[in-house]
Amino acid sequence: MEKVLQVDVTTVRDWVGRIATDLEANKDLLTQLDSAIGDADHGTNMVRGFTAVTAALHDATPGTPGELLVLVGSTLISKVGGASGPLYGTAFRRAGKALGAAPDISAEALGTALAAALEGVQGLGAAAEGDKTMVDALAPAVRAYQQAQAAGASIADAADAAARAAAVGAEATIPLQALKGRASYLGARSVGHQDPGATSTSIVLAALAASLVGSD
Amino acid sequence: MEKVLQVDVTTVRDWVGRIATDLEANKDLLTQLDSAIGDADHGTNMVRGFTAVTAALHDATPGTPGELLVLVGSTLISKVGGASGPLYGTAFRRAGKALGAAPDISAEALGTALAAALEGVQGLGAAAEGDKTMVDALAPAVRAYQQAQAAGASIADAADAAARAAAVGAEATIPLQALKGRASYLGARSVGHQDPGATSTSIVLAALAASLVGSD
Amino acid sequence: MKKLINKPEDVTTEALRGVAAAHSSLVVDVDNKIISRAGGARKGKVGLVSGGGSGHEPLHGGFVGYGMLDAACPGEVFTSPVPDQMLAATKLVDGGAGVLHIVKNYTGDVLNFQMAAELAADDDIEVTPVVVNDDVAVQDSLYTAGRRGTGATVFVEKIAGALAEQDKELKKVADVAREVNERSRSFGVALTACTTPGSGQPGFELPDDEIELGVGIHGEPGRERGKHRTAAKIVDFSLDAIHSDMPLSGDLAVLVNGMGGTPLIELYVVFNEVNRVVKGLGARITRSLVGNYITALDMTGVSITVVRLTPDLTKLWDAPVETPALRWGR
Amino acid sequence: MKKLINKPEDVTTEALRGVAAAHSSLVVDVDNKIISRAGGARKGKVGLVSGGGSGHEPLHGGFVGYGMLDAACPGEVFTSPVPDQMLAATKLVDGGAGVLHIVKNYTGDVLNFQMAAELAADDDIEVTPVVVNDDVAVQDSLYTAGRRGTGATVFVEKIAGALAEQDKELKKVADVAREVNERSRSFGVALTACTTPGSGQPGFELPDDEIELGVGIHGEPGRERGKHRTAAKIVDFSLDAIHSDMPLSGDLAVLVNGMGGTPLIELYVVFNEVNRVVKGLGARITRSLVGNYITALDMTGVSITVVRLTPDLTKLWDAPVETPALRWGR
Ligand SMILES: Nc1ncnc2c1ncn2[C@@H]1O[C@H](COP(=O)(O)OP(=O)(O)O)[C@@H](O)[C@H]1O
Ligand SMILES: Nc1ncnc2c1ncn2[C@@H]1O[C@H](COP(=O)(O)OP(=O)(O)O)[C@@H](O)[C@H]1O
Ligand SMILES: [Mg+2]
Ligand SMILES: [Mg+2]
Ligand SMILES: [Mg+2]
Ligand SMILES: [Mg+2]
Repeated sequence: MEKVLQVDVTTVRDWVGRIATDLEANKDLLTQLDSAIGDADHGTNMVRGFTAVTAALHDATPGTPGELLVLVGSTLISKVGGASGPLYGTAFRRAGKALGAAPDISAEALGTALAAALEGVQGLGAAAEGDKTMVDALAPAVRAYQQAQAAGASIADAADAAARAAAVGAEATIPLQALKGRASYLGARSVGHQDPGATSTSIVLAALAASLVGSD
Repeated sequence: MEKVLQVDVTTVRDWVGRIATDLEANKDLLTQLDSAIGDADHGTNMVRGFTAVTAALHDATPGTPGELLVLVGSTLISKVGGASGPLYGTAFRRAGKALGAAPDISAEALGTALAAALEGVQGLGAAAEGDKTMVDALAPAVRAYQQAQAAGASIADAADAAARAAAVGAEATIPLQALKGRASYLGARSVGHQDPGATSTSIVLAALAASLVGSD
Repeated sequence: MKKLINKPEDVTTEALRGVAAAHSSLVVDVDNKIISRAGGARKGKVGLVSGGGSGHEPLHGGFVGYGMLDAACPGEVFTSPVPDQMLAATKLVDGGAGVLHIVKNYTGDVLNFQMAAELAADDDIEVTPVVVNDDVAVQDSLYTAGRRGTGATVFVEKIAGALAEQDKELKKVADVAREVNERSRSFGVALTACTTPGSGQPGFELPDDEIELGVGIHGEPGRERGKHRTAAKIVDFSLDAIHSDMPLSGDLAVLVNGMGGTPLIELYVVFNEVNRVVKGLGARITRSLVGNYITALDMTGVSITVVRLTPDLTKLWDAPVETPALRWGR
Repeated sequence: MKKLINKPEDVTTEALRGVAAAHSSLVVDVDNKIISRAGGARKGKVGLVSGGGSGHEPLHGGFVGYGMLDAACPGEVFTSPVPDQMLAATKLVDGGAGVLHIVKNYTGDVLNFQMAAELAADDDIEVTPVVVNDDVAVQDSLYTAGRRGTGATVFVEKIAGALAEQDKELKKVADVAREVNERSRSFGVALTACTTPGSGQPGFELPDDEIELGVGIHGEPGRERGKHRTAAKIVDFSLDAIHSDMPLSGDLAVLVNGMGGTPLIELYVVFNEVNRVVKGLGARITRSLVGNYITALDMTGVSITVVRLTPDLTKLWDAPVETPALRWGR
């Protein structure tokens, strides 16, 4: 018999912890990707951000998933800088705000939160899909999540679909020419490289799926 | 029957022309030697100097060997700079002055001129033999010349002896520790490298011997 | 990678401590990473705040002082600072007449300054941002993040700073800042890539006989790679890019800027070539800077910035300035 | 070798043309290679002439102007200038009160300046040479050419220049120059060697994990090679060499000087460490310079110069100066 887990503030804490670990493990990869078409700091930026997040979560004990994600977002805004700081910060803040004060996250609420994150990123950065940014991982992830969820999948399965779509989306940035962010300066020379921000987004969503394994 | 040549202003012109050609051919070697224990400019310095000398001799027609060598020396002082400029310049000027206004150079006069050159270099630079400088080529060359000449050798053979002694002296600088000039900053690390200035002195004296072949 | 540092993650903090120790005219808040003038805000004077990633020194901290910036916010190396820093700096320099944010056009700088401005508005501080985007190497179109801000920043900060010193209102100070930006163009060339302390690797690999034309100041590769060539040809190429975007005429200010690893003697060789081209176009250089003003760590290369002066801009440029990196008249 | 030049043999001449085009406060005699102040000699003022090989920019040409040098004679790259230049410069700046030759202690500079002084004496110009020899990396003994002149040159030129501006007689100006030299010590460290345009090769090969301690400013290797280490340890080593030669106490002026290829942010990290050590010794830094002042082309590395100040020297240091590379008070 499969044990169905509740998605609450502990799950979200676990997710954020996994993000921190996975980003640390992929720091050099992200920096290398950013070296090819950017300024070689995306790995450092993300790790600095989630190190600060870990410290903030050590000191604070947010009572709800929403509150926790707002704290994550605010911390990223305060500590990361660069393009990814405000964008990821806004994404987490918006997701957190969308979850409101509820103690648990339903499959539907998670879908709404992910959509809110995407809307936050696009509202701030004005990137469309295909511009070779984190949106190219986040947008298909949101779509895949919502499709799976509409088709009755569990929150775990929907999150898994989102993670897979994000990975596919990140890889699909390789042939694209960047139209936003630092990589756009390269024009046609940005083609042939995977976008660092899309890659970190894929890592964030893979961590989500891993934290939700077994949840209904 | 061997033809005995007179050593006059044409011979000295030939000598200076040979120096220019040989330094040009050895420019990179001299710079490499100076790179190891100095500042990598000795080849450039010497070539700049003798290019200027060639130009000066194109415009002027000194009537005597002495006048010609004084012109060479003054040109070197005006155009070379560095340590080697004043030292070589003084050497040639002193040699020229020692030759006075005579139209020809006797074997004895050449010995006196070489000795005057050495005295000029040591008066200015205060280097003793063994200090790993051009003196280590010039001093044994002067001695070898005078010994040969005292033993009744032709001017050609005495110059050849001087050139050989200079070459030996230059090579013998390899195991020495430099006590003068830029190489002295290296202390014990100057050991194991041939002195660039001693090397160019050996080139200058080889050119002299080549110009005097067949002279009595 | 060999650098004169302790740990890569401590570079910016320790450098700030060095700035604090070296310049008694500056106050350095090491924790919040704010460099400001000793003496604080002057009532009635518009405050000037700039900031951006570290690694471009003397930009921006070296331009804090009388007649130029009131505060600078250095981020991590090549990473724009965060809104908290900018907000704190904005509060610090506000003398009641509002604050000008001088923002180089990079997504990160723009977004973070935008957030800071929103937060400042909550505190009832009037903030006007001016975005500097002078780098003609980048096509300014819908298909890019727009032109980068580079060498013109020095002129914008100096000239707007001079006007602010006269207690002119925020709108006028912002207008002159925009005017300088509009009259400025830059183009950069790299001979070698730079290495950030964090990555330890050069940003790109450049063969021994190639150069990057249209390079940025963050080790971003340029718009095209080409064979290495003479200083004369590099200047021809660069000024051609500038002149075809903004025809050069009249009195010009020219900055020949070293990228950090370029010997000054080479910058003067380049300046000589710029002067040749400018004269050939019938224009003339009436103000100049030659040296390292906006760098990319240890990159070797040069950027050329040209400003079409007006008599008023020249006067503001000549006004007294007293900062670590630019000083005259006091 | 990639450099921003045209032909190696034209570098110094073209750079001089660049200097002429960039600085209207200077007069450049390109043929004779003399940089002097616009306006010429002032009657009754001691003239200050310095010079040395090129490749150390801004030294010396960047220090010509009010309150500092009257003229500079740049030689070829890393090659001391020739007596003709020095003589012409000496005549140019003589205002009847004699001329001070500021000579860095290198065989070439010393011999050429000596010849120039003899020629000037023939023209009835009183010349006093002052030899700068502050580099503690070299043993000052019978067994070397003596200590090299490095960073102290900047202080000697500035302070003697300030006194000369007060129309003090030649002996007093020479005395203060010697006093500054005697109270100054320097030590340099290279992370990489430099490449002259003429040779196209680095002066020495330095493995990726090694540094040269006690390096000179001409690409001469240092007194020992060691493993690369933190900025803190490099500063400890350097200041130890300085302090054991001249105990540091009281008020100090400190120059943290980039060798040409070192990012400014790293120089500030170094300055922070120097400040730490100086404080630990109970002394304090009251005047400072951080940047590229006496370089070795594209070498990466740093030299540290310490001057034990007196109230009089501090006053002269603070006096107005207006040169391309050092400017305050006007
Ligand atoms: N306008 C934008 N909208 C969405 N994402 C963007 C935008 N600009 C940049 N990004 C993302 O940010 C990533 C780079 O982040 P990072 O390297 O941390 O910042 P910076 O570019 O300032 O150095 C890019 O790979 C891209 O995915
Ligand atoms: N005091 C001295 N006496 C004699 N020769 C010297 C002295 N100092 C240096 N030299 C010679 O000069 C040579 C270097 O010349 P060069 O490289 O042209 O000048 P610099 O050392 O100024 O760069 C040395 O190899 C040495 O032979
Ligand atoms: Mg980046
Ligand atoms: Mg040499
Ligand atoms: Mg960045
Ligand atoms: Mg030399």
